[in-house]
Amino acid sequence: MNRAALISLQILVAVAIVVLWHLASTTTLFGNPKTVAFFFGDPVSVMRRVGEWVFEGSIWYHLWITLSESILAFLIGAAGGVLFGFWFARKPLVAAVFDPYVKAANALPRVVLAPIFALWFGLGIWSKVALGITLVFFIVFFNVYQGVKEVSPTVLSNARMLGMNERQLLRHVYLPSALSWMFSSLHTSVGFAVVGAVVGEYLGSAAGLGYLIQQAEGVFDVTGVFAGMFVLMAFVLLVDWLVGLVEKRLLAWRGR
Amino acid sequence: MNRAALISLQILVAVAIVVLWHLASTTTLFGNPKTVAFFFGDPVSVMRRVGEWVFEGSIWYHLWITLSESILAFLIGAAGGVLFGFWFARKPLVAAVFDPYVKAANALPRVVLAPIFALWFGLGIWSKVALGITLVFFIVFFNVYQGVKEVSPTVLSNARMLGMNERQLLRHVYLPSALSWMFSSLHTSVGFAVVGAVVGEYLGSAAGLGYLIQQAEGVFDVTGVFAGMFVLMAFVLLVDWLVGLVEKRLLAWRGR
Amino acid sequence: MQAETGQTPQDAVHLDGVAISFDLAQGRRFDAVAPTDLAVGAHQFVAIVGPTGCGKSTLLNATAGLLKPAQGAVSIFGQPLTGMNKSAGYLFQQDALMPWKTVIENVAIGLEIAGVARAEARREAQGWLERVGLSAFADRYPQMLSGGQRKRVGLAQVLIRNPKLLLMDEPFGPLDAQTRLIMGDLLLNLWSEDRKAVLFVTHDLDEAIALSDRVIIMSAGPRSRIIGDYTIPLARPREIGEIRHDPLFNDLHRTIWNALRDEVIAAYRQTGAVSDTKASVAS
Amino acid sequence: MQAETGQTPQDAVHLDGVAISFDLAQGRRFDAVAPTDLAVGAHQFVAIVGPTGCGKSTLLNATAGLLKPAQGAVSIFGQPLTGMNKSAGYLFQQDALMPWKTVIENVAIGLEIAGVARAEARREAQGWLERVGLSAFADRYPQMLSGGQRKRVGLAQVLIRNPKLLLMDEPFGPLDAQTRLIMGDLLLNLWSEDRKAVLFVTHDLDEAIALSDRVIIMSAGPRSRIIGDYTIPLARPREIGEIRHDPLFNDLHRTIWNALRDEVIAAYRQTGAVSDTKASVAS
Amino acid sequence: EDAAPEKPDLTLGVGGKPLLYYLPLTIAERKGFFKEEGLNVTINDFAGGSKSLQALIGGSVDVVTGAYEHTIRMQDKGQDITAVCDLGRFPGIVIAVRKDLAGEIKSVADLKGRKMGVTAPGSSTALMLQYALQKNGLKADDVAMIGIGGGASAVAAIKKGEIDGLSHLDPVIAQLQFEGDIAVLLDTRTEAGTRALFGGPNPAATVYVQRAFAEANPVTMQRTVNAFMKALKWISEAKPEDVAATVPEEYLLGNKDLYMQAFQNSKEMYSPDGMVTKEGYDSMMGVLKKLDPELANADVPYEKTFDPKFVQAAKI
Ligand SMILES: Nc1ncnc2c1ncn2[C@@H]1O[C@H](COP(=O)(O)OP(=O)(O)OP(=O)(O)O)[C@@H](O)[C@H]1O
Ligand SMILES: Nc1ncnc2c1ncn2[C@@H]1O[C@H](COP(=O)(O)OP(=O)(O)OP(=O)(O)O)[C@@H](O)[C@H]1O
Ligand SMILES: [Mg+2]
Ligand SMILES: [Mg+2]
Repeated sequence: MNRAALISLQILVAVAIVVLWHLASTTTLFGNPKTVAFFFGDPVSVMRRVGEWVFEGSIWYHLWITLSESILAFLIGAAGGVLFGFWFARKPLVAAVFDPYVKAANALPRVVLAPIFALWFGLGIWSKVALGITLVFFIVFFNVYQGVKEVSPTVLSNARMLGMNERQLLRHVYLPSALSWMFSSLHTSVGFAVVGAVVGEYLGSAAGLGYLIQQAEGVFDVTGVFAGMFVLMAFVLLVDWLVGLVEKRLLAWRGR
Repeated sequence: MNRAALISLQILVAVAIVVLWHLASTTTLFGNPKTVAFFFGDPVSVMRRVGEWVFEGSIWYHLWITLSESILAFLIGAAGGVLFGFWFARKPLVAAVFDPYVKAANALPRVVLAPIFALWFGLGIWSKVALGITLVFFIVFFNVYQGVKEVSPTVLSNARMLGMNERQLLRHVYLPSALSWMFSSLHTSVGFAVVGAVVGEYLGSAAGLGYLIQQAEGVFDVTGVFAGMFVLMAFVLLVDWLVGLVEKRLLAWRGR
Repeated sequence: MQAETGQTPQDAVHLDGVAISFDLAQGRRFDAVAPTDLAVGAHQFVAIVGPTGCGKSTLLNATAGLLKPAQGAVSIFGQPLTGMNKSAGYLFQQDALMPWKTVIENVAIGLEIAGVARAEARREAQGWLERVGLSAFADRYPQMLSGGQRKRVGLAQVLIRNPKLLLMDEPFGPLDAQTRLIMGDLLLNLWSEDRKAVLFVTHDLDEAIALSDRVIIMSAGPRSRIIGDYTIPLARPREIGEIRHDPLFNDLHRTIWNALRDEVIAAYRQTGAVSDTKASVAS
Repeated sequence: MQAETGQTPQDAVHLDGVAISFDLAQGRRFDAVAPTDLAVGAHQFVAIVGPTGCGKSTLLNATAGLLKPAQGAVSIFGQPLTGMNKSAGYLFQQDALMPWKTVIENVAIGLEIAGVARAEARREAQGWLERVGLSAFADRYPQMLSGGQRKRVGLAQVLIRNPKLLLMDEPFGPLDAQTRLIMGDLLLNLWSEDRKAVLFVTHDLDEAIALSDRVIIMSAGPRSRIIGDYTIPLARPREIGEIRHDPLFNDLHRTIWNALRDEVIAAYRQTGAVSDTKASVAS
Repeated sequence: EDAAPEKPDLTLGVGGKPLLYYLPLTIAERKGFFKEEGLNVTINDFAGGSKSLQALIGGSVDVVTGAYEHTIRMQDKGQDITAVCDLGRFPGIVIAVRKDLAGEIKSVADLKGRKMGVTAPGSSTALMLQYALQKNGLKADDVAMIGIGGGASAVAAIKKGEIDGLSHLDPVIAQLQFEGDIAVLLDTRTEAGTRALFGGPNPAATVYVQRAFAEANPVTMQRTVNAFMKALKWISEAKPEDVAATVPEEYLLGNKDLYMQAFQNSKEMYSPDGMVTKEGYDSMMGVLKKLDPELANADVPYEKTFDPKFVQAAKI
């Protein structure tokens, strides 16, 4: 399967989705087109709106805000998840004592936390970053925690016998061994970082893609809503691609 | 570390949190106690409210609704994640073609999807289940996908040479090997299933814990909000404990 | 003593100019095995010996269908091999037991997936565990076994399926000399029943000669070739404990040993570490 | 020939009534090693042989501090062992290389973590790779090596650290006979420089006698004990390729072989599979 | 009694039931007016008015209590949504500034360059603020509008000084007033304030439905309107204590006096007769045309946005 063929297949899927969408919003094939259009808009106007945003340049500021929030949430949340994951995995007592609290915290509905974050961090980007962190952190944390425990016992014993102290074990054994676990969770959490930022903006903000989407929703401008989501997706794919690049480099030893 | 000591330590942590919280909401140690109480309530009234709910029995109906939604979201989302994870991992072409679409879908802010789910699934529990599924699915999916790819190549070759067909490989090799990946993601997603259900209720419903919390929030009844979250947590810990039991049984071969 | 390799349709294995390469990083390639011809008769017991890293496991992998040759063709019982080799049983050099199955489950699985009823498969598996001396360990997981015990479970796992072609990569490697003899006898008894085709990699030249009809010697890699193909005319049935006292055995041993020694020195010379150890490569 | 095991403070290893058990499922226990006394002098080369699964690796693990004995005490150079044994280097029976490091990184890591500058560590590692005949493979990852190549990388990884006590579990297992000799010579040369203490598990009795000062024989498990402790009075320095022609060597070989054979038969009798194989346990 | 309702099991959507804005709904529910009319109503509460409207269009609720403005927007989009009963004559939105800025900002005209909180961008609080700015000679983008949400986050934003003022609703306004955090510039909970801004009444909360539903279920519709009319009548006669005693205890904001005060402030807001007048329609149309470019050329006749027949036939 070469690259060109793959990309054409991918584009085919996109075309199929758009055609279905278009049919649904203009013909009666999938029920009342008016209702469909009310909820989904139609692809042509969505694309046109995206085009307008891009060419008029009005989107860049909002995108920039959301981008900073997501990236910060992703970086901080992932770093926290990795650190705590390692810490818990290496300190069974800490893990045992705090286990129920971590799990309980993971069950808090983030939407309800938004006012508290607004109180602590204000209405600027940091409350959104905090919201994103609460999603990213747990996803990464649980995976790193498990990943560290999956280290091959023989390799671990060997490293110990080679004289590694705890810090060196972390660097030379636990970290590389847990990397594939970590990256798996990073792929999930790229999306969640963005979701966190957007939901935060949605619940209270002055800029960002979530703000745009909410504004559009408030006046039932579904075209605007979908255009916003479309920009969002494009941008997540970009970030995920970057994560993939890093992954490829760090996991080179696994070969193809 | 025996069980009793561990539990006392855990209780100690809880007591510490409650004492801090109490101090913050009644003394000036952490700023204006009135502000703190406005946003966080105070532990005594929260506990009293939980007690009332439990003894009056008014909570059970809401809990039952949220419980059904979460469990359904968890089961369906996890099953879907596992199935698609395996399918993608075993069909590299499918995975390559749909990869960007899965990642993009994961980046959709679920809050925006709520009206669409209400359109498709009505306002009953199913639209909340759908929302929970969109969270659980991706977490499980990415982990299973990676987990299958992590199968030891030697064990895999051996199983092949023993004559296993694709279905048997799945049952005897891929599934058990990916189990620890799966369970790691299940622990994360228990929490997210509940979050999905609660957020769904929060965005529009007539019953459930999310509804209770929303009602309380609308009138600044922070005691009610925290009491709701408290019930939620207790209940997630219960579900997680059940998942842990299953995990222990299925992963018996790893020893302690 | 070079045996001919002309194709006959009933050959169990027929390698026709098979060469194997591995892709390394940065587009480099490592040519492990140079184009090689090899025919293994349907009832032949063939041992492969060669210096470490010469390509024995690689050749077995190609025969099993796990590796695609860079060039050449593999046929199995006259059929060109595409995909997995379904008529072969393969005992791997490394640990390959399923860690999530107990010892007896690991042994029984080969029958179960072939459709044998579970109880019946278990019964047979228990018999095989007895034969390899592990009946007391049936309910353990592989991680709770010693290295030699794991290898014997692997042996039972492969033999229980009674494949027409056996590929064995150092099956007795981590066993003590005594257990090795017992296992060797077990294998020979089994083989004498229906004379399967066997490709047997070993580092123990005694064992190779005692067990097999032919001993193949491979040259040091890269681009390893078959540089010796010795027919072993010792009478069957053999007692492997006894056969070493046969003078023919000792002749064969000396010839093959010398051929091998030169190869190893050649291998070491390539890496520049041979100068001070050359003297001791003798027996 | 039973050697005495009286304690002297300079003993490299001193096992005092060490017994090892494993917890099985459902609260059952498996007593792998019965209470055992063993002393290894500071400059002694001690080989351990015994039937498969008798507890050799287990004993090494206890000496390395990786397993806590159920009873008894371990002291290392006169100090009671708590936690890891920091003065030992351990070559494991299974693959234990870090798959995410290249061969040279795997070898150099032992020096690097001890504080040697990276460039310097690499240089030394390259030297060691040459000695084990793998200088051409420095940049490969372990998964791209053959079984014997991996084992030799492990050997270099342990030896480069120059530990005072060497624990080696079948270090030459997956090597061909010729390479085994080269590696044996390498080890002996190294050992003769400063005479480290060595605990050496092998299944090759020739190798055990040729290399060591003492050969320990363990009984078949469970509750394995030391049932033989033979001093090897062969002169040093030795050429292991040559020493087999020494008549003393052959005497020792015969004595130890007979002791071992009885053990293996005992082991097999326990699992009820020995009847038809007994005859062949002889050499 | 006349014919039985065609659809006695009714689902009703609302975006923020505890708000005083929707008090008639709570009264109708708590006083059992729906039951009296033989209706079994399930009330779904949504995170916002737009979500309840979406549920109506999607068909998952039958009736919505929501902003009158929605009917105009929907008609413009070709969705035949019509109001059947007015609940609130005035928007009930209050524009206020932080107490410590009260000295500098004395009127809407002084808001230039300030940061103002609204419940959400595009929402009615935002629209009203924009309208007030334009009336006072400012441009819509002369102030920075920040979505601060409806609940505690809005209170937090004022308390932390994140915003200089806000355009918001009860109970946020009531809470902030009670704590003495804000000074009111413009109050459309009262007739005077609304007239000052809009020059006439400006219908706010209404009961609206899909016209097709009303036509297919005339009896049910009539009964529903009856219940709301009863609630409106009850409110017009009620004393604050009666209201406080009727609504769920949690609605009292933890402080009964505060709640009664808030009710008193808003009492004028509730429609006395359930009618959306032509005057109210004109006023609303004027606001929307001025503010929303999409609606600038909209042609939505009064008759399509409000169907008075149920109110006129209501039996109380
Ligand atoms: N995946 C791989 N990538 C690159 N080179 C490889 C790979 N696998 C094996 N090789 C190389 O191919 C050659 C042959 O390897 P193979 O495993 O067949 O050796 P072998 O004869 O089985 O050796 P041993 O007796 O040590 O097991 C070796 O030089 C090895 O380094
Ligand atoms: N984790 C474990 N749990 C239970 N039993 C174990 C465990 N590890 C080893 N054993 C048992 O202890 C005994 C000794 O094992 P050990 O690995 O020390 O044998 P060994 O002498 O090294 O054998 P080999 O020569 O086959 O490597 C074996 O019977 C083995 O089954
Ligand atoms: Mg090999
Ligand atoms: Mg061992």
